[in-house]
Amino acid sequence: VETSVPFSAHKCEGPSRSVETTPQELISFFRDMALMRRMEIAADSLYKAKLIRGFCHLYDGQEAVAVGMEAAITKKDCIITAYRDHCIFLERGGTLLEVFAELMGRRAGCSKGKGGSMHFYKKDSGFYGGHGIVGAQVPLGCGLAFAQKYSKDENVTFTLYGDGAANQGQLFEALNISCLLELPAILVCENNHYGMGTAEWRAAKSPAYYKRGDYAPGLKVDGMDAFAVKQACKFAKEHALKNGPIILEMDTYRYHGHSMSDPGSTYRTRDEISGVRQERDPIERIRKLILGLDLATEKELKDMEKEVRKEVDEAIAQAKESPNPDPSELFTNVYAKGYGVEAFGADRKEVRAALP
Amino acid sequence: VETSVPFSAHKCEGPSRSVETTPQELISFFRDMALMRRMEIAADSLYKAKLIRGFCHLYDGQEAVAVGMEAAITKKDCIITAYRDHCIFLERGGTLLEVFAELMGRRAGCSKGKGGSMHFYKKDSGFYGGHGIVGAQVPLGCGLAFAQKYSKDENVTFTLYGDGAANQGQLFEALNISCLLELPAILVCENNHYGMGTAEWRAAKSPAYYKRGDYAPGLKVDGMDAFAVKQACKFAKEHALKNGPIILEMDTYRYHGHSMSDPGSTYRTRDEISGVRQERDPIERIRKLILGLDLATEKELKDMEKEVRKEVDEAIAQAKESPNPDPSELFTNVYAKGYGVEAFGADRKEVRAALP
Amino acid sequence: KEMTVREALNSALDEEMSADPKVFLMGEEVGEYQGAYKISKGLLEKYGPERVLDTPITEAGFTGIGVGAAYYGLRPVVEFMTFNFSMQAIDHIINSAAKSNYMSAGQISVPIVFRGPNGAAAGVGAQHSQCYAAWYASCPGLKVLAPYSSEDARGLLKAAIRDPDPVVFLENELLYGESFPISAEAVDSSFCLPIGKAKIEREGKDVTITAFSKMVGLALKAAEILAKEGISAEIINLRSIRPLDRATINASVRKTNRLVTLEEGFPQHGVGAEICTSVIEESFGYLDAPVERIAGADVPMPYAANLERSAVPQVEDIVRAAKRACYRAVPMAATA
Amino acid sequence: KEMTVREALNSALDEEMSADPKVFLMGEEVGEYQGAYKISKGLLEKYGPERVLDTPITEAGFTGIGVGAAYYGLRPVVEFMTFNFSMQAIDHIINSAAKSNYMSAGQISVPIVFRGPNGAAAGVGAQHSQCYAAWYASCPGLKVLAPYSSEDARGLLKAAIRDPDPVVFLENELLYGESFPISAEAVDSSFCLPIGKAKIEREGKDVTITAFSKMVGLALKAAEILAKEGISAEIINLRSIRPLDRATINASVRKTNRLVTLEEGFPQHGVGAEICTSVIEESFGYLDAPVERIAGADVPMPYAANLERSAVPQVEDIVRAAKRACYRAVPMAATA
Ligand SMILES: Cc1ncc(C[n+]2csc(CCOP(=O)(O)OP(=O)(O)O)c2C)c(N)n1
Ligand SMILES: Cc1ncc(C[n+]2csc(CCOP(=O)(O)OP(=O)(O)O)c2C)c(N)n1
Ligand SMILES: [Mg+2]
Ligand SMILES: [Mg+2]
Repeated sequence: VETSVPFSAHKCEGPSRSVETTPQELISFFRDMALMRRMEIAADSLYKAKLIRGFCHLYDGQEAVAVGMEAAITKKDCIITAYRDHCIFLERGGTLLEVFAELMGRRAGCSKGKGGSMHFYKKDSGFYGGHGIVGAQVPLGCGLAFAQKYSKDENVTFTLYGDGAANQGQLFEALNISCLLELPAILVCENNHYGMGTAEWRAAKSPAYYKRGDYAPGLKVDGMDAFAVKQACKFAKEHALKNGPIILEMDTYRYHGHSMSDPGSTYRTRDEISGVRQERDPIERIRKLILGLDLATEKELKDMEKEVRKEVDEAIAQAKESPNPDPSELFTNVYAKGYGVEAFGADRKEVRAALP
Repeated sequence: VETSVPFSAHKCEGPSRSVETTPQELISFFRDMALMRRMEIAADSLYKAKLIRGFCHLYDGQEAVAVGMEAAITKKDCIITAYRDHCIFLERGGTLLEVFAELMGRRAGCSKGKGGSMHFYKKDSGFYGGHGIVGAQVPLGCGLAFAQKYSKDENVTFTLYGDGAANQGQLFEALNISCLLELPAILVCENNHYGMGTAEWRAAKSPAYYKRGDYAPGLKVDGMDAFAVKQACKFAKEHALKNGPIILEMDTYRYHGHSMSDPGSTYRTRDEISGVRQERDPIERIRKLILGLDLATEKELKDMEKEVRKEVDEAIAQAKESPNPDPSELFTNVYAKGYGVEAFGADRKEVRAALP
Repeated sequence: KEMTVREALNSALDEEMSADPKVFLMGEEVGEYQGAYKISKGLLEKYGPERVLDTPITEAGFTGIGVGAAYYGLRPVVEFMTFNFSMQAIDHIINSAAKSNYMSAGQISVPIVFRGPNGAAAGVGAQHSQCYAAWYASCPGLKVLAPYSSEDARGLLKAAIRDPDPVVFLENELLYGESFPISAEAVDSSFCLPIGKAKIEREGKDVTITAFSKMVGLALKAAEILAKEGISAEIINLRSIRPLDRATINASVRKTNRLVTLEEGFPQHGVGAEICTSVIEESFGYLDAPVERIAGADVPMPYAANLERSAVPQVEDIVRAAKRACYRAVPMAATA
Repeated sequence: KEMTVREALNSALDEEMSADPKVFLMGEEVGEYQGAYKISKGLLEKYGPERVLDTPITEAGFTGIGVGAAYYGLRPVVEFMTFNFSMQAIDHIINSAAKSNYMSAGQISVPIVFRGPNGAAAGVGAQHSQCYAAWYASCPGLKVLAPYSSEDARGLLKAAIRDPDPVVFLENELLYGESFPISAEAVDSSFCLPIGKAKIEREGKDVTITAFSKMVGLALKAAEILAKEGISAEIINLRSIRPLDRATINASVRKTNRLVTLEEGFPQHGVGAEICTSVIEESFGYLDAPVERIAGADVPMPYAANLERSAVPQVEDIVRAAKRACYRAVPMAATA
């Protein structure tokens, strides 16, 4: 297939627009993205039903970045992202049950209910979270890449950050060090054009994020096209192993507000949102491709979506069954090695525990 | 006169190489720089005599930046710099007595002995210090520029920082904001090619500091040529008032080690240092110009240097006469308004004071 | 008359901006978005983008710019979306703001306010729940205020903006929507509270309970329960963590002879530890029981609701501690 | 045999790097320059630039990279040229390092050491003299160590590097050149000290003095003077600020019935306040006098030598406080 729009390259030769795929891949892209979409919509409902608390940042609209990236790499490559992390976790092999149980603060959650929406991890398949501080994950990701190179593992790290985060100074610090050390670090700017309520151009003098690395090469990618993402990530991985850091700017869009407290409609028009839905939706693009190539019928795809919906509903039901964390979990995992030291609850004469 | 080497410009049209001057200016450049040089050499001796303590960062070699900049601006323009601040203070109208008394921790010091070498200020002529944290002065300087624009004062702020500091993330953050707000902020990178013992290329993937602003214009200047500096600063001031931020990279050199604990010879060759002294010394350049134009004789210049030496010696003698700060000064200036609140010494039952 | 803390903060900002053209507000989403928690609602419209500045998400950069503007003589109010993010800019708060007046022997004063929600909210997890009261209040050169009620919020924020020194102003997200009765005096635009003075929220004679911010509300609830059991608790709303009002605290303890300290933050090196030590230093002989310290659990904030609840002080913790303090009238018994 | 603290730290680093290839050192000037204070002397030569990394002056960036490398399983030792500069990276220490193991329910442990000189040096002024012990030690998830002697330095640094959790390791520039006797056991490469345990540096029966880092030396000097006046002081070298060895401190106070806390940092919410409070909580009835707190003066560090001297604790301050504690045997007298 061809990518929808050409790549724009900065200080490098971009990859070709034609991407190889298989019928299975097309179908799995469709299915995976539909699952993500459904999962996030369900999280929205659970939030409104007050079963999810605090911050909750949804990923619907941006699914192509997750699936395209995963298709280009292996589980030995690392990924790290910010708080908008549900779908990346899923893509890395996490289960729906772990997602929903975590969101509801239950024992079966991927962080046993202790992390919450922003703090999902799956270290065994190279997913390092789930970080709540804007920009912090960028040096952390470069540190993963450092460790890969140090350990002579021939793998790379993809660090995802938003257009808002792209202005953070620590990004420039980490990029400079990564370039000096030629680390296999791929900086993926998910440009959904808003950082909370701030349009990119109001936060950045130069919103051409793929060029913001200055001396570091960059590539602008249609982040609504899973194949463009896949192609770019493949290219970036090769580049990074050979030459060090590269920036990928993914042009994408979040349908939801920034988090559940943001209606998402005061700083952008409804027309803008529905325009993207109609013309650039990542799932619809794949649906059209599949139908165009006669790989499945409309009905088959609809059935798949129904299946997906059922999966989600079942996971939610299961998650609801999962109990709250045991009260003793308050004092576990403070340290990997707690030396049995005494730690205190709010009333230290009433609640204390020896740290495991 | 002509500048020694052409300017290199980034995203702007640089100024012309020919600079206007007067005999008086030439002579005063010579005298001011000779005074600075002598002052720093004297500080070196005082340090070795243990009359100055702690950190002490000397400016000899970089004098042309201070005098050239001052010649292009007024005292309503602001300057802010790092810890290598003695000569900037002098240039802004501070006295030798204030310098030496501060260095020796005496009452007559510009900060009454409370600041020390790194913390000189002269707010009444627009000098805002004297900052010990690498890079911190860059946002601070942009804040001064913000205040100038906010107050509709038609002035600018020059923020000096080193090649080491040039990699600090907060610089990129402050520059972005300054560009968005079109602040009259001039970022002056004093590239003396080493940040402590680290050569510029070991600390920066791209040591072309005048280009590091990416979207912001920049100019590379021979920082050993006071006239090139003057021309660039004049140009930058005009530019900044009209268009906002600009970066000036001053190619300069420090003869001394980083601070008094650094011999300054482990990470660079003696040949390199003496080469710069012979070929690029900012004072010798002006001496040659003066002699070439017959504005003074060699003897007159030598006499001037003797005079300067005497001035310095006298100031030191005076500074030595200045008493230590009164013990009660321990508790002054903690706040501008202390509300008479009780503050404590090391033994609170023995020493306490009502804060003024 | 009632007013929410949000309205109190908003009106205080509004009045001080209108009184002094040098006052301006900067921070993330303070303008077009009207504030992440709507504290700055309407201000952009009223004062324009020169005085209500939306910044990029770059705390070190904009905080440094704010401090630099204060050097020049402006009076910036810097909003942190929450104080957790102030860590990215903490060097400017400590080294550039707090120490400049001293290092310059009074040349460079720094009239700036750093404000935003501090401490735990609800369900926001470990990285978004920290209380910074003890950290900032350890630093000479800073003043640190923490309002509880709407009156506090108005009076202290106005005092902070008018003060010539850097003030760290710690709000609480969960209080923003709470309504408090407010006096006619407190709604006047000249209203202002003194910095460094605590407020006795409720007089009592059996035990002193110190608290700040949201915890004052819990302490008041505990006092009601205690009253029913015949224990009369005196509740001190600290208002100012630095300067700390040692005089008021000690006077109260000398009267009640018992002390419970209450805070939401981590216990070690916390506000409670300082208050306990101040009382030991000044009123040791007056204490009839060991000081009781109630604080946040000594763990990162967990997300799950049941764990979160046990990580922050509850009314019953305070009641229990106060009772312990009261039943142990003889010091020796305390260590039995 | 004698060894300087510098040699102790250098040899500890060397041995741990040679024992575990996952250990590496990064920081400003740690390589070619051999360390700003020469702690890493010879290590670049021995282990090469892959394992001894000179970084640009960008603390947030390299600290984050260190933490990320620890996520992956390496064991970074991150040097801050001084801890004052750790403020630029403090978000990574607190939010990225300290809290990750908890937030991930144990998936992401963070075996990293943050080390460098902390607190006052000589004549370096307000921005370069702060003590960060209380701040870091308030944060669950971190361990905070502060060695005094060469034996401490070796044993604790080796323990820190081997520990699976983030450790903040607070050195003192003025101690680097000091020589201490060192036992044969302590020079063995297997030597290691337990984290969380204080050391009784000198036994005594009349008054307990707690201290850490450089202040332990002053306390020992004070003890000698006090001994001449018939007062027997027990000196506790805390070694570990978090976990704090409450058991050892309380046991000592239960014996001596008097306590002087000593630290160089700012007093408010300091280590002394915590120790005092711990003792009040656990041993209130044993105290025969108010706790005496000696700490840095509550002002930014002045440069002038005479002011600087009065801003940090001196031996005579300790002696005076200890005497006060001892002469006031009856609690009531304390408040006279
Ligand atoms: C250092 C810091 N400052 C502020 C915040 C509050 N905050 C959370 S997300 C966000 C917007 C980030 O926008 P962007 O980077 O574009 O990512 P997106 O949400 O669009 O995925 C802000 C301001 C934070 N978490 N951390
Ligand atoms: C944030 C921070 N990190 C480290 C230091 C220690 N330090 C002081 S000066 C310096 C080198 C700075 O070099 P450069 O910016 O080139 O300025 P120069 O000294 O050459 O004028 C370093 C590492 C510091 N003061 N602040
Ligand atoms: Mg965005
Ligand atoms: Mg330099």
